[in-house]
Amino acid sequence: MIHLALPGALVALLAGIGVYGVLARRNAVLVLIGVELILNAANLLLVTAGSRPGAPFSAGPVLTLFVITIAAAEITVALAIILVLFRRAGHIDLTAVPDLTDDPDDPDDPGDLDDEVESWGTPDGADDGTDDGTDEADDADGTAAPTAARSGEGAA
Amino acid sequence: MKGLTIDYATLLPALLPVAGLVLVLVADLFSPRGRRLPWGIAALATAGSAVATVPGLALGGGSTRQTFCLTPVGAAGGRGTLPTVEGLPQVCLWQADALGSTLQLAAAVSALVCIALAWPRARRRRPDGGTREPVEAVLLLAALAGTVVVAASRDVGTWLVALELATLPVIALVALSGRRSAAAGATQLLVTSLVSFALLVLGVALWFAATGSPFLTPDAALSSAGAFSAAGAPTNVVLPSVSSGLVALATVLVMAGVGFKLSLVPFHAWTPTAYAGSSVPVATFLATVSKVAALAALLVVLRAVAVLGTPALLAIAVLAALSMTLGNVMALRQDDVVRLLAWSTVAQAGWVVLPLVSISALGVGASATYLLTYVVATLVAFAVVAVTLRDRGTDGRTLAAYEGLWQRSPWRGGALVLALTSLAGLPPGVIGLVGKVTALRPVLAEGWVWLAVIAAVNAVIGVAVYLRWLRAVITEREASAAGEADGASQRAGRTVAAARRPVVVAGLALSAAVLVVVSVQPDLLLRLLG
Amino acid sequence: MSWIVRMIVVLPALAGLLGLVMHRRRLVAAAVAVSVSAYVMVLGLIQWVAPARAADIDSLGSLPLGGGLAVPLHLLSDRVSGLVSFVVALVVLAIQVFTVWYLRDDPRYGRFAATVSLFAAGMLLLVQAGDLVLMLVGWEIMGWCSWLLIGHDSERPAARRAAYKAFLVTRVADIGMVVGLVALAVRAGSTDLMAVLTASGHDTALTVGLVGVLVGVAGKSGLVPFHDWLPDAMEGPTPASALIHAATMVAAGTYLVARLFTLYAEHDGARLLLAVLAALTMVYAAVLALVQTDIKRMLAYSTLSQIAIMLSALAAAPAELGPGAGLSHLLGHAFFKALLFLAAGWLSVLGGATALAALRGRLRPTGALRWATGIGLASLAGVPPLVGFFSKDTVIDAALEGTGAGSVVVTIALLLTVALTAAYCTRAWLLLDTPLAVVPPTGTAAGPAAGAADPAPGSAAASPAVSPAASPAVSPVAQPDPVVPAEQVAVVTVADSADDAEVERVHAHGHAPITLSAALVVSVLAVLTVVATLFLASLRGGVHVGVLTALVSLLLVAGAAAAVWVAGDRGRSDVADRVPGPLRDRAVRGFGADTAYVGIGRAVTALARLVVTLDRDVVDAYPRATAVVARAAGRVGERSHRAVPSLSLLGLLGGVVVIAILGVTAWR
Amino acid sequence: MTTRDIVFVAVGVVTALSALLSVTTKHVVHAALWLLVSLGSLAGAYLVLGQELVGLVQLLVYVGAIVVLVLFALMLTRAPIGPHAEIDTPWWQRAAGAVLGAATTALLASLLLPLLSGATVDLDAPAATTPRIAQAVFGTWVWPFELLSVLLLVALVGAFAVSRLVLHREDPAADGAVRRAEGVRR
Repeated sequence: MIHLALPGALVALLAGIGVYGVLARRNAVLVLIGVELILNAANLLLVTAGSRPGAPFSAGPVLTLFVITIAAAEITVALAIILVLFRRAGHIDLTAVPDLTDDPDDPDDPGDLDDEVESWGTPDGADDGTDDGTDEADDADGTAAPTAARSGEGAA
Repeated sequence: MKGLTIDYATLLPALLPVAGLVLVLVADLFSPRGRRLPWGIAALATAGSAVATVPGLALGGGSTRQTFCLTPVGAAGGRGTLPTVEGLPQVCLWQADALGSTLQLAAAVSALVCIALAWPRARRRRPDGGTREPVEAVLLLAALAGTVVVAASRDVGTWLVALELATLPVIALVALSGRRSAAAGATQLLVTSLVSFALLVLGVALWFAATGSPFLTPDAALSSAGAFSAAGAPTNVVLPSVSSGLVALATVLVMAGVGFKLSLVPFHAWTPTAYAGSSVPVATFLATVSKVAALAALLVVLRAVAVLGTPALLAIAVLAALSMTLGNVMALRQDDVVRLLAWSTVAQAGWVVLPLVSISALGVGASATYLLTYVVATLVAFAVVAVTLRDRGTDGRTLAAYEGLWQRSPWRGGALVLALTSLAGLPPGVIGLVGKVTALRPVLAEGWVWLAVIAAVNAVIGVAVYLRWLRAVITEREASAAGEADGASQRAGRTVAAARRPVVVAGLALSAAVLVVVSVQPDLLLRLLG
Repeated sequence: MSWIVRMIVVLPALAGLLGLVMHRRRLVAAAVAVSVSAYVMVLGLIQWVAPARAADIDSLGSLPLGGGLAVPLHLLSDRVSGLVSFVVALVVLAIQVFTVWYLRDDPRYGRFAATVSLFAAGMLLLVQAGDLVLMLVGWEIMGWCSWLLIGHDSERPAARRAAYKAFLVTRVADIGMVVGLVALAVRAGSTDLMAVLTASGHDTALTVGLVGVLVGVAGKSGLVPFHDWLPDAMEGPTPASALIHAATMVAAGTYLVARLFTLYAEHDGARLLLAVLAALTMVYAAVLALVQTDIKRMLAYSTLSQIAIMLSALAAAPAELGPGAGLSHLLGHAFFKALLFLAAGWLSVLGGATALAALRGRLRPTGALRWATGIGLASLAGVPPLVGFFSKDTVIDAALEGTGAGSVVVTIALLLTVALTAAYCTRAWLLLDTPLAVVPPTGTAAGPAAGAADPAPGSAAASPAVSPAASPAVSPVAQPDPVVPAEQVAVVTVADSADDAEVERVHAHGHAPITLSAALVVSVLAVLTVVATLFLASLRGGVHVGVLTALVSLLLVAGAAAAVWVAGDRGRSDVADRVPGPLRDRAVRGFGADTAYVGIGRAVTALARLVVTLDRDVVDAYPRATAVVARAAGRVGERSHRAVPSLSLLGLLGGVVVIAILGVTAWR
Repeated sequence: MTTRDIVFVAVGVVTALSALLSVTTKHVVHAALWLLVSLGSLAGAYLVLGQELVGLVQLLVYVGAIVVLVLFALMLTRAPIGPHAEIDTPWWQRAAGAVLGAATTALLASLLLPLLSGATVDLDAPAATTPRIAQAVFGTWVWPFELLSVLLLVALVGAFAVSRLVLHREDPAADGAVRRAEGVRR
């Protein structure tokens, strides 16, 4: 025997704490923690409601499992994006005004899903031969090669 | 399992994108450098999905194409292995009626246009030696599959998973689309969607707690009023009738969770950033397929709730009014066409949910109709932007780039004019006007006069928004001609290369053709109203 | 049969669109224009001669307008529409062929040919229409195309002004047309022509409808208050003038009235109005034609006069006679007026001008052209074996048979006009054909200068030379059109710019010899002018010449011709020069009708300005305030949207909580 | 009050307290660790509610995978060790967060508690045992389950592609810094 009001109260508490957590943190990863708390509140509610007899098709636990899995999928993508943000901006501070400018010589946003420049490309069939060469150049002088290529493209 | 029937033909609209997704991954194993092959597969799968929805379009009056049906367990002879629910009618995890099929078709066609707009250039090597196209194709197909499934889902499990399947890949697409501001856009979209999704799950859990049923059906909603406990369940659970308050909260939370995808106003802040940060095809996807997914998801819930009478949803009214007003006002100040379209999306989202203030069949149909008009017109506008970007580079994002478009290229200018007038609801774009009238009808029928007044004011401001762009399109270029010539000569080499993009133009042609067809035959859309 | 009718309408429209697309390729444009008009002409011939039922009704598919108004969009094909569409197509073909030569150096030939095709499509649609809506569509297409055609030389302010003038004047009259058609449709509850004709009752609507249509017809056909745009329309290239005058635009009004004839026949008020307008116009225009200094303007005034003759037949003919007389003159007029215009265009290319003074004696050395012009003028004057004689006498006969005040007025006016017409035709022939007594020394191509040297008419010829209006005609040396303010254009261009146009064109194009095909077209038109009476015979009431009327009109023609012959000293001087200088000057300018138009235009503009001011300062303040508020709100909103994710989360969660509370409390 | 009630209250208090700490602590890494405690004790709560399978999955996926991922992410983004004042938003935003959090709690509690106030459930014969859940997952719920597999696959592919995103157009300085930070993998 268990009184279902207790898990109900915990649900309300966790959701409230989660909301606060989302709003109180400026570190993107810590915001995720708040999100996880809200999700867990929902999960607990699902389990609570599902533990009542008569709930059809074992829906409570099954849905909980689903939500846990979805959360896992979400968190992988989220962390990947946060890493990209960190590499690009140098921080993961959500209160900072983000840098919305694009490069002045941004190539024509080509309208497809990439923004590669024609001048990056090499003729067909020469792929394998030049692959390593470019990478070595990148490594050797850091940023010189891309910059040169960019300026060349700008003048083109 | 006993009692579970699967009809694969009915599932085709969802299965084809998934199959295409797998195929792309397999193809990538064998030909990792192929750039067009993944998109080709994606286009085929999407087109197939669109075709597969067609049998559902003609369904009339409540009939559905359904599968994954759970026969009532009581009728199955009480085998006792499953928890029995007496009195629950047959439920299916996939039920596509005419409305759902139309939304699925709209999603598939929009995705097809996005694929055309994103058609990659000839083989080029990246600095890292990899190609992104297969991943992008996979993500796009997954999002499409999620959209298609969510439109036909009737249970919270499928609904949640499908909605997430329609959202998560899009976030990755935004992050992948490569502009420098994409990271900012993706981050904002990401955090908004995570929080929204958490609230959504909370809403679903509340629904489950209130109704005791994992199905988003009218019967489940009715059971919240005590029918469930009376249905012969063990009596040690007492469900008081306060649970209808829970249904209300669940509905509102679901709406909030979906509202972020629709860009409704308090949840809209990601919209301009993400649109501007991503490439045009991804923005197009965000503006069309995502919106279809969101509204389809919302309608699934609202149609279940509608049976509780027509509750006055003040919350929806507030959201609609705020969205329309803020979206239009902000759009007035944008000089970047993509940002303008982003804010216009916000305003149009307000129009989309406007009819839902009366949760009824009329409101649902009107909302879907308006969404479709918006989707078609927005597709054309984005396609024109994409083609212009091919010609003119990043300049193509400014309003100034469209000056004299009518003279330079009458076809493109004409398509844009039709799209913009449709969005504004001005005469050449009849369909927009039809949509606005349709959307306002349930509002007036329910006597929401103040809301109708706000909507009317916003219709006027909206006209101003689109006229700003329209004016640029039809004015003649005089002063800027000289400067243009210089830029043109500089870009000549690239323009020549860019001019050979038949697939992108085909995407524009496809969307424009759809727009023209529905403009000439608005009853194709109005059929949804029943 | 129905596909033929549809093709007749659709093909020229397609040719027009195709021509607009391909207008930069001269050869393609020419080929499309000529071949399609030829094909359409054949189709028109089939439609006319095919042993069809009396009437053939076909529908384009009705418009589901609802509201108790049926819009079946019928096409009505009967003998009348068959014959008229054949003649229209024939004239259009002739004009297309002629244009290939006439505008051979014009870079915008393609556009012109395409517009002509489109114009023909409008006229043919009107001819085939069995539905008021379709009629209106055709009517409007012609209105727009006439604007394009007249303003073809859009770099010249005079042409632009003439185009705008034609457009505005006809548009104003079209208000009446639209109101009239709507009234008729409302009366019948349908836009179908048959339903409109057979509807009964509701007399106010009928009156409004018939008078409204009359106003519209008066605008397009140039009846008196609206007549002044037509002479100015000579700014367009000569083929355009031929098109507008011969078979299409101005004749469309006649055709429309003929289609509605049974309604008019029963409504005396509308008929009387038509009769008075027609009588006034035919005499007035014939008088003005007599004194014109420019051949094209003379022809324009003669058109006004002749159209009025057609309409007078419709106004005076008894109901049982039907509209045959008016239609017959329409068709006959189409042939000889097209012939005259094309011949005038040819002549003006040869002579380098269109001023009569400059063309004096130019006709004599040309062979076929002389014959063609002669036949055309004779037909216009009503000389017996030619078509003009028969159709005109049919009209007079019909008017004589009519009863009521209208027919009396019309009959008197007709007889006057017959004499006047013969007079101005004789004058034109004498001026063009009589060789000058003293051949001017080579090098001065200026005929008038030689005329001044001639002692006898010298003083007379000097008078137009003094008048500023005619001075450019006197010195055909092309003066580049000075940039004149619009107000001055209003005055200057009325009389003289038409010949300026020709002069400029000729100087620009040089004197290329006429091509065989163009010459052939003129000759064919001349032959048709002789034999066209045979066509008319097929029309009910088409040719009906009484002995008495024939005699009277023959006498009138002969007398007038003889008078001019004598007064003009056998062609050695211009009869018109006997008119006092100032009076003639004003007559040439159309007695200030243009100034009146300008005045009306100014008044309307002033009124509009007043309304605009009221609107801007009183009514508009509210919308503008809205705009200001919206922009300010936008600024505020922009400041609060800096894409900070944290703030958006705050908005999101705050919004959720607020609407959740709202939703839970306001539920049900 | 039954035994289960008492155990649940104990576990619940731990869960709530550690959740509260995880959103208020000034140590970045501690936040993740407190989350670990909170989610772990929530797994205990599931056990108390009679859902062994859910509790185990919670431990496996959440505690074992997600929190570890979070920790890795904190390390990769060079989170500072030790107390750090900069991890919180401005005070007014935290105040708003507190108000909204309290409102959420109040709203949920006011609706859930009346619904569940008198409800008790006898967990000695639980409605959903693990075999039944398994049957349901692969029977009734097979369609969303398969979709879930697609979602996971796509999420992995997407995350992989996103994290491999090469930022070739950054400021040279940041670019170089990141390169150095990433080591010499390439």
